[in-house]
Formats: sequence, structure tokens, C-alpha cells
Amino acid sequence: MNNTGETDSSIGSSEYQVNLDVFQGPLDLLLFLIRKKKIDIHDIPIATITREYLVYLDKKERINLEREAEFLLVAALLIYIKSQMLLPRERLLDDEEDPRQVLVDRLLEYQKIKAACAILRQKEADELPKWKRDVPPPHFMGEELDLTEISLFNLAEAFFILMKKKERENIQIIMGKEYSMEEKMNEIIEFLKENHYLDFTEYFESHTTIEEALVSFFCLLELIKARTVYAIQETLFQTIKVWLRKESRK
Amino acid sequence: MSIQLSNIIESLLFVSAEPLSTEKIKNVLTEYSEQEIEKSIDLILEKYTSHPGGIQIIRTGGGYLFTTRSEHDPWIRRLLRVNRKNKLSSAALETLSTIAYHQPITLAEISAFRGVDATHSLKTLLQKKLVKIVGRKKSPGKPLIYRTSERFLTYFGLDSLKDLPSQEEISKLLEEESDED
Amino acid sequence: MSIQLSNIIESLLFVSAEPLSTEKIKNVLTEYSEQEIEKSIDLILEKYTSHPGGIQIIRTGGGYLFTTRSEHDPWIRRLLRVNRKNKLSSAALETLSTIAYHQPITLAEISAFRGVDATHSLKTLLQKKLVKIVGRKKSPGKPLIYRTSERFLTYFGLDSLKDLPSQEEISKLLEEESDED
Repeated sequence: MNNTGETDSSIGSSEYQVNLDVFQGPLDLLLFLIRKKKIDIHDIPIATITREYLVYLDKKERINLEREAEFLLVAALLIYIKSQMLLPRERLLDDEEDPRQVLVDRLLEYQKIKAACAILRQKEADELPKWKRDVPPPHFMGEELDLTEISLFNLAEAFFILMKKKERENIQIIMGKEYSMEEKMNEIIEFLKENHYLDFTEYFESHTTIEEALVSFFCLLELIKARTVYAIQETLFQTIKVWLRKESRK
Repeated sequence: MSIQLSNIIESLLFVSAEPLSTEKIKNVLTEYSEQEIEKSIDLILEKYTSHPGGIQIIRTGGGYLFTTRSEHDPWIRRLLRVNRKNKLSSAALETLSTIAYHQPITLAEISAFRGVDATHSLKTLLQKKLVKIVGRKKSPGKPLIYRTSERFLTYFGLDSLKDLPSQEEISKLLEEESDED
Repeated sequence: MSIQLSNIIESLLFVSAEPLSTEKIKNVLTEYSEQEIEKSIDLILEKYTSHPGGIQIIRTGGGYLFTTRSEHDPWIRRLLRVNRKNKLSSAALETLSTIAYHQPITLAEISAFRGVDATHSLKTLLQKKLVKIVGRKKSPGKPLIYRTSERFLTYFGLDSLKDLPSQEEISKLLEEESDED
């Protein structure tokens, strides 16, 4: 795979003064960069776009852990694709895909959703000023006023709201446990040494508290940054898997 | 000008759940003179009396109100009945959810959990066959025990009761405070 | 005869808070033939288009619904003391659009499409009843699956899901956007 079209054009710093918060997520940012650079979405110069993307992440000022993490995951994906493309192809399989394909498919689909949003936004604006009657005419009011459309969500919601009401009667304060980053990082590495890889979703679902999950998440990002581990999402709907790099596996 | 104004007033009458007084209309339409407003109200009333259709404006409770004509009542009642078929009141919904998550359960237990008497909504649920009686509890008074029915599962597209949203799933959705809307 | 019938239908439309489909009208007015009913519906629609007033009948969500005209919005908001109607947040709209095009869909799938966790906006959409849970996926973990609701259609003034922005509309928009650069 030859990366034609890659240039070392200067990475403008002044043009990226926009806050990261204006983007709906990493894909939104990627699409923005692609349009900005007038890049053909079907033939993305991965090295350039990765560099642009990372420069952009460096620009951020405030850190919002939850959102940052999602941006960093895509950074990891970009770096992974780049490394795949730099790899000398010893055995070319017939059905071997362009490593960029996964990303391109995601971007195309996301682009479509974004465009649909723009159209729906207009429709929303058209509909909002039309007022509907939300009450039956007074003549029939006695009959049955509190009608609710019922869905599984409503059902569960009704129950858990009831539960919360009850809970409030005897409030408990749950003290946050302290989690050390170092401990967690070692725990993750130990886990990886034992288990070959770590399934992102499963791993986080196994956490009992949000704090613990967040600390782990942050640790994982640190480990990715330190190049101790790497994260891959193989295809669109597969969960992200984290692997220990060979050099760290000792 | 006054045609436009009468249309505004018509739309105000339409969205108003209570009789709308001339005073109130004047308070809202501050950019129009009292005379203009009174004239336009007359225009609207005239429109509905000279061309009687399915709806009318009546003078009641010190104001004007859109209602249907009483001769259409039989059909309206029929429609409301048909519409009601697929719906549950919020009281019935609360009772149903209590049964779903706490079955088998007695009426007294449901009422205790909800903090209000559940007799009426339980009756509704039995009629709709979303709930069934499965026996009597071996306790003083031998109260009836209730469970959700097969139909309950079909209604919600569930294979089994195990598939009900778990506490974790729902509280995840409920607990965070909404900061984006 | 048909004038009388159209009045009945007008009153049914008036009391219905949700779009009323031709089917439903036929179910209620069993003593009239389908042709009579269809003709009368046309008559009513014609009445409101030829004499535009403060209210109108729109086609949405597979049926007909009375609403006010958009141009009267400022006065209605004054009457009801509503500053502005809340639009969906960008995140919620993106999630909603993902669900609309890929339903039935799970939370994990929505998040994958968007590249960000969609839990929060999904909650907003469930509470606004624009989205509903329709069961569980028969796959490991049995995640809940979601669909857009009836209200989703009415919210955007769509008659059915077929009226979602088409591939052509989307491509056209994308071309226009790239021309701008």
C-alpha cells in the first residue's frame, strides 16, 4: 500500500482554535479534518490525518475524561491503521482488505447520519411552531385523563421511580473507595498477562462502582499512551480489545 | 388586518384548555386595540355559527371554548373507547410494574408498595389479561396471589420474565441528571 | 348525508390528541361505507385548505391531526407563557437519527455508529417518548433493543418511516456542502 498524497505540509496551529466540545465525537472531528484538507474520504492519507488529529487533541484545554477517552480510542485506531500500512506485506492474501476500510465505512455511515440530522433539524423547526391539543375537550374530561402510552421503558421506569421513593425513606451514604492508579495499572497488566487480551466492554461492566470503572479507564489510556498496551476494534460492532505489547510481556 | 387577527384568536382558543376570556385575549394581544379584538372575536363566533361543522365555540365560565357538538357524542365515545384499548393509566402502569418485579404478590403487598390502594388498577389489569390469579397465599385471610400473564410477555416482546429491564439497566438511564436538554 | 358525516369526522379529529388514521376512523364509524368515509375526509381537508383560518389539519404519523398554523406561534407562546420550545440537543438528534435508520438497534450499536457513548441521549429520547424499547436481542448479553416511536413521526412531521430523508436527499446535501468548501 503506497501512501501517495501524503505531504509534510505544515500543520496549521492557528486554524484549530475551535473547542473540542463543538464536536459530537471523534468521528465528527475526523470528518471535519477530512473536509478541511479536501481529502477524498475513500482514499485517506492516514499519516497526515493521524498527525492532524493528534495535533488537534493536543490543543484541547480542559479535560473531560469521558469524552477525551473516546477521542483517544480513535487516535489509537488511527495509529494502528497507520502501523498496518507501514508494515511490509510479506504474504498478501487475496481477500486482504485495505486496513483503512473499517474507518472509511464508519466515516461514510456517520457522514450520512450527520446529513440526515441536518435535514431532520429543519423539519423539527417546521413542526415546533405547530401546536397540538394535548388535552381532551372539557366535555369528556371526566372519562379518563391520565392516559399514558405504555412501553417496556415506562414499565421499568415506573417501578424504579417507586423504588427510589422508598429508598429516600432510608438514605444511605456510600463512601467512595480510593483507587490507586498504580495499583490499577498493575492489575490491568497482570490481567493481560494471564488472559491474553481484555474485552473492553466486559472489563468495565465487571466494575462495581463508576469511580472504579473510571480509574481503570484512565489507567488503560495511560497504558496506551505509554505504548505498553494497544487497543483494537476489529470490525464495527465488535467490542474493543486491548492487548499487551510483546515487549511488555515479560 | 382583522381577518389575520381573528385567525390568531382562533388558534389561541384551540390550544386553550380552559375558557378563554376576552380580558385574557386582550392581555395577550397587546399590540391590538380592544375594539379590534372584540370585532375579531365576533368574526370568529360568526364563522362557526354560520357554517356549523364538527366543532363549535361556546360561551362558558366567563370565556370562549372550542368543543364538539353534542350530537356527535356517540361517535366520540366510541373513538375514545377504541383509543383506550392500547393504553393504561399511570396508576395501572405502576401496579403492573410492581407485580412484574415482585411476583408472586398479593393485593395488600401491591398497595403497601405503592402507598395507595391498588384494587381498581388491579381490576383493570385483570380485565386486560395482563395479570392473572395463580392461587391463594397460605397466610391469614388467604389472600389471592397475582402474577403477570403470558400476554404480558407478548405485549412487551419478552421471551421470559428474566428479560425485564434490570435495575442496573434502568437506573443507568434514570440516574444521571439531564444536562443537555 | 356526507356533510353530516364529515362533521362527525371533524369532531373525531378534534378530540384526538394523536394522528387519526383513516383505518381508525373506519373502525369507529362502522355504519358508513369506506367510500363515504374517504370522501368525507377529503371534504374536511378541502374545507381547511380552501379557507385557511387559525387551525389546520396536517398529515403526519400515518393519520390526520389538528394543529395551529406556525405563523401564530408567537401569540400562543405568549398565552401559554412558554419562552421557546426546546429543540433536541445535537447529541440526542444524532442518536435519534442513528436509531431511525438502523432500527431495531442496541445501545452498543448506536454508540459504535456515533463513536461516543449514547447512554445519556438515549435516556433523553426515552423520556421524551421519541424512542421505545421493543425487546431484547437474541445475542450474548441479551441487550435491549430500541425503535423510534409513533411520536417520533409526529415530532418531525413525517407520515411514516419511509419519509425519512432519503439517500438522494442526503447525497445532494453532502454535495452542496463539499461545494461550499
